[in-house]
Amino acid sequence: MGRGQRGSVIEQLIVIALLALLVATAFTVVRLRSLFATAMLTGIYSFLGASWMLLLDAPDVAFTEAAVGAGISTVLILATLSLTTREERPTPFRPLPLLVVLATGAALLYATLDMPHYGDPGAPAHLHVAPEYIADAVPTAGGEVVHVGIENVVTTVLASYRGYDTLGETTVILTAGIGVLLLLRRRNGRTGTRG
Amino acid sequence: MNTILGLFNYWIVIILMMTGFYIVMSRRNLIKKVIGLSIFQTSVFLLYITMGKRAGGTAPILDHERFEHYTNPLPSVLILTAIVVGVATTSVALALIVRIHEAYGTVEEDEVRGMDGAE
Amino acid sequence: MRHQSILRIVSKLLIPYILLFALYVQFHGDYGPGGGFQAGVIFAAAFILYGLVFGLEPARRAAPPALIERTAALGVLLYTGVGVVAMLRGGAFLEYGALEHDAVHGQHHGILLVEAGVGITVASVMILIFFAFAGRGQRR
Amino acid sequence: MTPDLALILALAIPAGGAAAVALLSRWPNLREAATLAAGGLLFADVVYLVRAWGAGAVPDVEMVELFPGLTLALSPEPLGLLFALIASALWIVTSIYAIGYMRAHGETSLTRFFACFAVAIAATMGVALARNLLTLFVFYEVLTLSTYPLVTHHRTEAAKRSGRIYMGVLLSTSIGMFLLALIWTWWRTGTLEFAPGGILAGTMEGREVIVLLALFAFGTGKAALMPFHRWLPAAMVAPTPVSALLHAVAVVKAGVFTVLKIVVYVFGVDFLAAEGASVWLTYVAAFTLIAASLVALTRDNLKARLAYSTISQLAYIVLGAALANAWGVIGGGMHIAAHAFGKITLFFCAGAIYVTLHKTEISDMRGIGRRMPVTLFAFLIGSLSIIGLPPFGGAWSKWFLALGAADTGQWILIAVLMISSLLNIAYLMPVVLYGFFSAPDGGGNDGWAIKEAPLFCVVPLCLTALGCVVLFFYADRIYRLLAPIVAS
Amino acid sequence: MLDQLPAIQIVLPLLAAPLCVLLRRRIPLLGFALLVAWTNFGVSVALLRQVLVEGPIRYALGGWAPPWGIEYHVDPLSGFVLMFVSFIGAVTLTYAPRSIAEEIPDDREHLFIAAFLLCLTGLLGIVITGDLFNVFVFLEISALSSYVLIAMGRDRRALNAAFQYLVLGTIGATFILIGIGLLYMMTGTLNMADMAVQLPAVFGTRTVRAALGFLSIGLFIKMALFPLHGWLPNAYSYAPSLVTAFLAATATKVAVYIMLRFAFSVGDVQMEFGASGLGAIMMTLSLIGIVVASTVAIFQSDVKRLLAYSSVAQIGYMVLGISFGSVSGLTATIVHLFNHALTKGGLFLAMGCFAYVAGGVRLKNLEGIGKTMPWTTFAWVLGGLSLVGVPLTAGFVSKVYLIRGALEVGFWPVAALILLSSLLALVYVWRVVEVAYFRAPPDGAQRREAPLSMLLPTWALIGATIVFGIWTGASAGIARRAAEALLKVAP
Repeated sequence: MGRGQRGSVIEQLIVIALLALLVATAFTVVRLRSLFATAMLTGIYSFLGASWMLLLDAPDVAFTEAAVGAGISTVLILATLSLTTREERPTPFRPLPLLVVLATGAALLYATLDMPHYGDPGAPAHLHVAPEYIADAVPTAGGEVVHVGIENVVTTVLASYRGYDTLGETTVILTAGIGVLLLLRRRNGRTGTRG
Repeated sequence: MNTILGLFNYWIVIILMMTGFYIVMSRRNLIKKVIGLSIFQTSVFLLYITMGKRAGGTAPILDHERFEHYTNPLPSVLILTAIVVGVATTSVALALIVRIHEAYGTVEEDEVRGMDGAE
Repeated sequence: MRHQSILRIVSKLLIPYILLFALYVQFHGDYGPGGGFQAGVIFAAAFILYGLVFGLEPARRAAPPALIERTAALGVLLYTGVGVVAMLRGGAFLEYGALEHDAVHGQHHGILLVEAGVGITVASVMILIFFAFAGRGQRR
Repeated sequence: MTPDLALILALAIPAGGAAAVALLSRWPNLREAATLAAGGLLFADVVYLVRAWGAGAVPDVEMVELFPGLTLALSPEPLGLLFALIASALWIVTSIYAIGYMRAHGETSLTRFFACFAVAIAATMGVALARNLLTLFVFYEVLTLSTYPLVTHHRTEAAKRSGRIYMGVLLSTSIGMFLLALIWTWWRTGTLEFAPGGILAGTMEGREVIVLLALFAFGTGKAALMPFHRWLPAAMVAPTPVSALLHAVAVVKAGVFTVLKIVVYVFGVDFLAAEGASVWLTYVAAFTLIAASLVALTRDNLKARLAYSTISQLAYIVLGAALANAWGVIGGGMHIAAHAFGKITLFFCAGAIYVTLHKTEISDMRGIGRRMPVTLFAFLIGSLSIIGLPPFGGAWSKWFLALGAADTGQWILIAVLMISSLLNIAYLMPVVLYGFFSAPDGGGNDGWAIKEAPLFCVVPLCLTALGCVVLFFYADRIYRLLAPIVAS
Repeated sequence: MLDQLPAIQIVLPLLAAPLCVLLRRRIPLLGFALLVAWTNFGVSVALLRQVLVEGPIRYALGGWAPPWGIEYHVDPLSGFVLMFVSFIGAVTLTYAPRSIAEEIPDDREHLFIAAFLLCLTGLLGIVITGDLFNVFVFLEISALSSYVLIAMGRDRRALNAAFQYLVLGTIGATFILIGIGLLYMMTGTLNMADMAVQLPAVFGTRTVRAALGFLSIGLFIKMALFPLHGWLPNAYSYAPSLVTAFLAATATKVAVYIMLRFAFSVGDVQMEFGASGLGAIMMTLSLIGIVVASTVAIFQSDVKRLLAYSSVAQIGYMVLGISFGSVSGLTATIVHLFNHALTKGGLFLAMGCFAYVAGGVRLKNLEGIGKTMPWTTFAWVLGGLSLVGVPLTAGFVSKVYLIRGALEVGFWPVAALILLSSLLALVYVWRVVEVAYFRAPPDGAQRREAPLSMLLPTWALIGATIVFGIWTGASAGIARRAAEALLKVAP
């Protein structure tokens, strides 16, 4: 991995450390029964993930993941805990879930076997659509090429080339807001639940 | 060897994904399920970001004097959207859990089932 | 949240800077990492902090839910609105180039507005969700 | 009036009748008048159609295309015209009878009754005049659905149970087998249009033909071939007019009529004969014929006995079809007419006896002949016609069927026909004999006083009894009508 | 104007939803929502017409050429689905006012309507888009809103049902996300049309196979194909009536639509159904599902639940049609999408009327309902007959095509099973009919129909099932064209 001129040994060591930590955190979450601790660990997990994303040249995502995963979600989970319970009851081990998960994992491993290698510059993903984004030379439907001239390509793609996706994303957020209000808002006492 | 180096990261990511998936599938505590979901999704995000990395590339913030190769911006964009979707789902899920706790007094799936069965 | 005067003072000092930082992130998106979504989250974080430290009621007074609910909607409306305006000016939906004579300028302003829309909605929704959860806790 | 219009009216009149009945529900007399009017108009219309056809006109109406190349379309042919004629004629009589019966009997919710009745008739017309198999199937199903409310008219537990059997058998056979066979035919031949000489010849052979025929024969549950006959006795919970018209004429005849049509216009008589694919069916029919008669013997309830008699008589017609030769088909066609008149008379009588003396069991009917001579005399005529003695309609049809059987050289079938006629005597005559020649139980003067059913009931049953005789003398007309279909 | 139709189709409800949040007062709110919904239906009809007359439409969003930008792609199939989804949306919304007033706290009606419109937007967005990732985004819009809508049911079990659906649904969505990611990895594009070009080169690869696997499983969950239907019965049973009606008629159908898209527009049928054996799997699952679900339905005492299981069975029919991979099979699937949407929508709306008047939808609530609510009950019976597949109902049309498809590929037993299952349907429909007509209504129950604003929409859908059982040129005709377009065979 990182077989490029910039991939220094230190960076590789850091990455390995990060991955190890990620795995460790995930496994701990499986085992822990204190939901409070789990919530914290989830935050940490997101944070570690974010740091790795930073190393993978995705600062925007890293930034967001940190803000959302480590920030918002954690706060929300804690809020929920304060409204419900802090302890998870022990669940007896049942084989079926494990089997399903192993099967899925096997399928994914199988999938990796024909993948372009990590960082491979010859991967289709780097050759087909992305180059025009990076060259800031994307043709319009009319055919002429427009140079938007914004340094952060991610912003351009996000807001313009795939702006429609982002509109969808914003709508999802609004949906979530409406949903939470529908579920949790309390006024004139009617919460619409009935046993 | 080359293969192993080339796919090592993916395998780690797969392990992470499956851990999250396992939590969702196996745990009976609703909050724990949600936590599992968010770990599952976060790991999928990692999968995307990993596939976006281009060896010898840099973050896609154009500066053609200094860099010639950039990492693929598209996965980042997709994942930015996906993260938002993720947090949206989580918040709705948690809101549901709060309501379930109010209605049943528990957030353990089995107990909830039991009460419904009793009705 | 009781007898923690240091916390109160610190956050009093902190919150304005967080808001400022949020605005920075909002408009810095063109040059470096950042953009509407991150900005919105940070902006919301400031309010959430305020709520956590000074209690729900003051926070509610600072950001009345009824208003926030509307701004959340307004964000999406702004985003869609930009797209519709582009349509009215003869372009495709969300074709910012059609917003002005010069396609590139159109793009820049379009992106600016759209990011603003995202920021507004995200911030408002985050605050709303926080209020909803906290409010649920308060009356039990 | 053009023949095409007449064709549409054949469906529109009863359908309109149903609508009128529904609208006039507040004014019973007007409502019943509407039914009668519809009946009269329909009969006139069908007669016009028959004449037009005789004059060489071949009306043809396409309603709507359901599937590529498959339209709902009407176009008459002899068999269908005959069936339509019988059904429409008997509808008038039955309506008169029904008015008398239902009122004398203080039945409720008559609007639903008469409306559904009219719809059922409309469906029957659709079956009779269908131009292709799809149309026939569609109206066949409509007939099933529209008769369900009539069968379960009383809304009792018994009605519910019988309704289940009725619906269950008829729908599951038609959807489970008929539909499959239909789609299969469509897929094989690319069409479902009835054609003289059939459409299947050359598209399949050997076992496939047999299987397809089996699907059609058993899929036509209304033909009441054993083991799919249970619905018919079950349907006897219905008020007698229903049993009379629908379960002696419209519905059951729609079944056997379908079988005849399929044999003649889908398989083609010659094709079937050549493939020898219908031999097994003759045996099934023969078995049903005997078995049903034997069961009839054991039934003391008059309507039940008549029901089983119907099953065995239907088997005659299926047999005729299965013989796959001209005589068989003509015999079958004629038997549709003969049995219709005979059996409806018997049901009318049963109903008349029920409304006046409230007797349902044959063993209770000692001496009723003294009290209801007219009714019982009609019953005698009907029975003789069913048994197949001259000078009654039944004689001819059985004669032709015998000819057909002889034609195939299967003497056993002739034997079967003979035996079954004897059985007919055995299960029909007792009623008459008890009625006339044994003293009514309970005695007493009132036991001897003449007490016929209301006029509305008596007149119809006399008419139909008369019909049995008329059929004997005008059989040649029917013969000439039917001859062309097997001329090829 | 006309060339903007595709965008208008989505933008209209998308704008309306936030506006509903702003405009809180009941009357204007409902009026506005209704106006939007019906206009939207009008747009979809115009769009469909345009497609049928002038051929497929492609609309580049943001003016960026695909594959760099996102594009709408409207062909006969998507046009058809758009049309009936927006139709159902409009009808159910017309039905809404009374049943909302009954079931939703009035300080949240505006939010409820907004969520409803968002759900509609999501479904339409899925159908119209020509971009894989965009499918995921709008899938989540519709999913998220439907979780909430379901949770608004009166019974507390609605909450649990919604949560179960959320967990399963999110797993499904994540699987789809993985699938899309793997495909992107191998082709470098997200545009469906472009991917159809790129895919053959890498089709044999294990990565692509796995991708198909993940997509399929994700979609199976979303469309509630047996045995991944676990979420559906509870969700349908406890959701508010009109939500059930709307989702039952649209959500799963749209999932089937995506399946069609992925299998035929993006992928290559022969390769997928041949190499990966996907066809065989789908056929087996759907057949088992049809029989099992129909059987389970027979033993339900809650009629909403009964219908829910019948939905699982009906999904089986659609998937079965896909698995034939022939024109007849696809025609059956596509026309059944439409026919079943009408039928189930109508049936569930009728259930809503029952619930509104009789206060419940268990069999004991429906005793003698045929006398007290003759019109609603009759509508229900007609719908039931359409489920069974009786001639002159829409259900018959789909069934005939399906059986024909089965015979064409020589699958005898399959044809037999389909017919057997329609007999099972007859049984569970008849159970209700008998309760409705042969039991005596509870004492003191006098004749009382549901309000007209609920009865008319119900009849609109049930009437439609009859109309399209007779006038099949419109439904089956278009379906056939769509099928031929998917299989790229000349009509």
